[in-house]
Amino acid sequence: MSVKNLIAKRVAEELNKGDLVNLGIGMPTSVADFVPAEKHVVFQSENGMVGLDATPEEGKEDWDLTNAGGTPVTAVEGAAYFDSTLSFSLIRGGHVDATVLGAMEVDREGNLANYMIPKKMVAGMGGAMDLVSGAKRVIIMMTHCNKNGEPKILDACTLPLTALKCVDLIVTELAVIEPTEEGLVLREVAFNTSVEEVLKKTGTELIVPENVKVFGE
Amino acid sequence: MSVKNLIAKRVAEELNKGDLVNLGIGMPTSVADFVPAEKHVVFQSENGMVGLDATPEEGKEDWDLTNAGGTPVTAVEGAAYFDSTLSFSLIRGGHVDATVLGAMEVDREGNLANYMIPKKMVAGMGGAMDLVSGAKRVIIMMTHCNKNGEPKILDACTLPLTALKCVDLIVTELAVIEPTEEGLVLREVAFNTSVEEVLKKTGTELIVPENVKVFGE
Amino acid sequence: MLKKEIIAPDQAASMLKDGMTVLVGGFMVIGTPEKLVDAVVASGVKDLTIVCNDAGLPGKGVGKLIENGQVKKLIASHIGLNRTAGDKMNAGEMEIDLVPQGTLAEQIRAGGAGLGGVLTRTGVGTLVAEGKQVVTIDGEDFLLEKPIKADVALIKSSVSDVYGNTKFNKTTANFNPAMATAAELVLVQADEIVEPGVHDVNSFSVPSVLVDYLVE
Amino acid sequence: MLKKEIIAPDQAASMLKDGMTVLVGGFMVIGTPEKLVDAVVASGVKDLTIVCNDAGLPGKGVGKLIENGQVKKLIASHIGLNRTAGDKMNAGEMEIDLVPQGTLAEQIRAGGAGLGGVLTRTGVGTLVAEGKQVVTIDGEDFLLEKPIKADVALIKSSVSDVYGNTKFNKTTANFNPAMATAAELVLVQADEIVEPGVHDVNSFSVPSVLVDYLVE
Repeated sequence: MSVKNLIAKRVAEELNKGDLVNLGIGMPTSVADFVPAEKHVVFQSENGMVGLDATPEEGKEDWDLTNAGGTPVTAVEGAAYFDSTLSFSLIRGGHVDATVLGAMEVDREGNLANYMIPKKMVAGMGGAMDLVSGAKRVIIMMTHCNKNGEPKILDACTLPLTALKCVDLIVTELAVIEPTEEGLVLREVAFNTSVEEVLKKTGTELIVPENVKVFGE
Repeated sequence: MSVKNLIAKRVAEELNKGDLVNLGIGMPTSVADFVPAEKHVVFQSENGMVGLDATPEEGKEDWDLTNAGGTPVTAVEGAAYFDSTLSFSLIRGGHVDATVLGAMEVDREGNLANYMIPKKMVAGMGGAMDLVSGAKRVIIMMTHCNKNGEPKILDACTLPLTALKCVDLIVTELAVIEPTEEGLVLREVAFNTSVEEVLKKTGTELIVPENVKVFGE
Repeated sequence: MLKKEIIAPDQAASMLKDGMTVLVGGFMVIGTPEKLVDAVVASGVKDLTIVCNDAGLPGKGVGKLIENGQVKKLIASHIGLNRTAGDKMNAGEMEIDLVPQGTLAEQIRAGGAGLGGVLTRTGVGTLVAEGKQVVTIDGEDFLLEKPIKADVALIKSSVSDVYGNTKFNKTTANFNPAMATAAELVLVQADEIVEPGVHDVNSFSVPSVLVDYLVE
Repeated sequence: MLKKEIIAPDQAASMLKDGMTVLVGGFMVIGTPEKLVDAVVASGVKDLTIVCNDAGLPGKGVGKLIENGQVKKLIASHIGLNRTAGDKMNAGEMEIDLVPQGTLAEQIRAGGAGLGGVLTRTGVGTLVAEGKQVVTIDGEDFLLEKPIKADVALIKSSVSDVYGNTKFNKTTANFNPAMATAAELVLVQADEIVEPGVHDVNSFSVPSVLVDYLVE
């Protein structure tokens, strides 16, 4: 299983029956592939719909029916459409049960940096700041370290923040980590690693309870 | 012509082609009868429609189509329906060209009291406070004096205010008076009265320009 | 997507508990879910805080709850068409907060939209401003009106599909769509429940995800 | 009710003047009025402040205005799909205000609804909060974001009736309905113009009174 799928599968387990979920564009989109149909999870797209379904077959695209990346999608039976103000009322108002987003950095206070690297080409925050401020649960899925092998889970974020103390769960290819009042708690480690390796690759202290579970495989 | 119709007819002349207008429940409703069709004035009802038309024939009421008094109305071709938030976006956002409302008192600063008499049974302000704060023009239609013959146009309102400095024009059966920065200006007197009578029945100073016009008949 | 459970009015009413805050749709009882209101009357639940545009009419809408003594506090813009409301207020049997209608709509929307409050010119310099924070923006004063959130919303739908997507006919919408966003539990009394595809998908103004139960 | 005048895109574009603030509907060019944008490009009007969800795509949507050097300032939530926008910003040729998407939608709505501003948690403690008023409500901090109003709104409609009542198909609505409330002049490019009665009257989300011209 690829790193992406390992993470996506574990994130999918966090979603509950009937949840309304917003998946960020990019890696988070793959979470949908691992959610069993019987969970009836409903996916929102912040450009104005609930009930997002798979990518259409080639040649069957409806350009009036797109996701937040401007890409054609399909809709499940019962899907609904609305404008941006209602879409963000759902997001900001706590009607979205969970959002899954990538991250550049997360720190021990649950602060998140995922939208901007100073002096690099800036893309903008899109709906990310509203999502992490408003969704009931913010789940971060990301590789444990960056491309240079440096930890992305830190004492304090160095990049501009997306929001303060917003992260509810971090899922990487190595670990499941939960920000709490007491600090970051190591809940699970991947089947192919160890608590020691996770600690080594994490840039801040982790609280390690007695019963760290294993995920993956 | 009745006092009500005299006032309503004069108010109707204030409305311009294509204006969006909200008429208060009660006496202001009669203004619609004096607006020529070729002016294409559009009437709003704050419960959620534009394009209000006459009362339906008996037996032809549609109880899904009512005015702000909960009374069945009809709709012109092109009428539109919406919820209370959009209805008051139109009102508060300055999209309504004029509102016509009754009043208990108006004063020389253009302050308005039209919703509450302390210690009497209170009805509530309904949409009146939003209308007088948001509409582009606030036209007050009322009898010049109250039932006891006392002036309703005063130095300063004695009743709780609906809004500060909101009145753009006062039309009574005796006069048309415009609140300005300099004070209340007597623009017109009714055909059957005189400047002297208007001054006598007004509880504050009026500025009387040289060319006071005559209205009515 | 899960289809919504369709329940009876008394089952819906049993979800209300003493002391709850309840949003009730409708404007002078047009667009008010009368079956739900009747079931709440029958349930005898008490000490409710009711948020509704108005006090209903005698024997109609929230008027029935007021007359039955189930309302501790009413938040409304107008109570002039139901004399009982004013009588109970004057007798000290019911508290009434009178709120400008546009402010009330916007407070409910703010509650549902996760906003911190509403900044409006409406009410500045009047009794409505008493005890409220004034925020000065570019030299102009605005009242800060707090968001309204509730335990339950009682909504009247003209048509809902089996998933709970809901539409309103003509002037029956009024406070209903905003209220559907601002309560923990949203109960929708539908005139008609249809399969998807019967109505234009763009004509539904409350998406399924805001609705908890359909009531028939 | 007066029917709306139906005008050509170039006639519509001629109403824009140098230095104006212009709202442009659409989300990654879905729901963007391309004919109107093309006419604005052809008109050569300059120094525009453009408010749009994003910077469009290369050669599409507001991307065309940016590439043609007509935009002095862009207010948007995302510019990542049009490299020219970022290049022009870095070269100092165009000012860009990046705004959280939900805040942007709400600022435009507040402009159209006559509210004093938007109170949101979004952006608290981030760069977005710099230089902005913070309002504390019941112990919690909210950013005060100012309303956005504009001279012109360029709207894309799926169907409009001859009076200007306008509906949007599926995800083409996005910023269009809010923008139609927040400009002095509202120009609506309609895919289809129909007589009243063809579509369900409850399916129109922008009432005629907000629309100034239909564009075909």
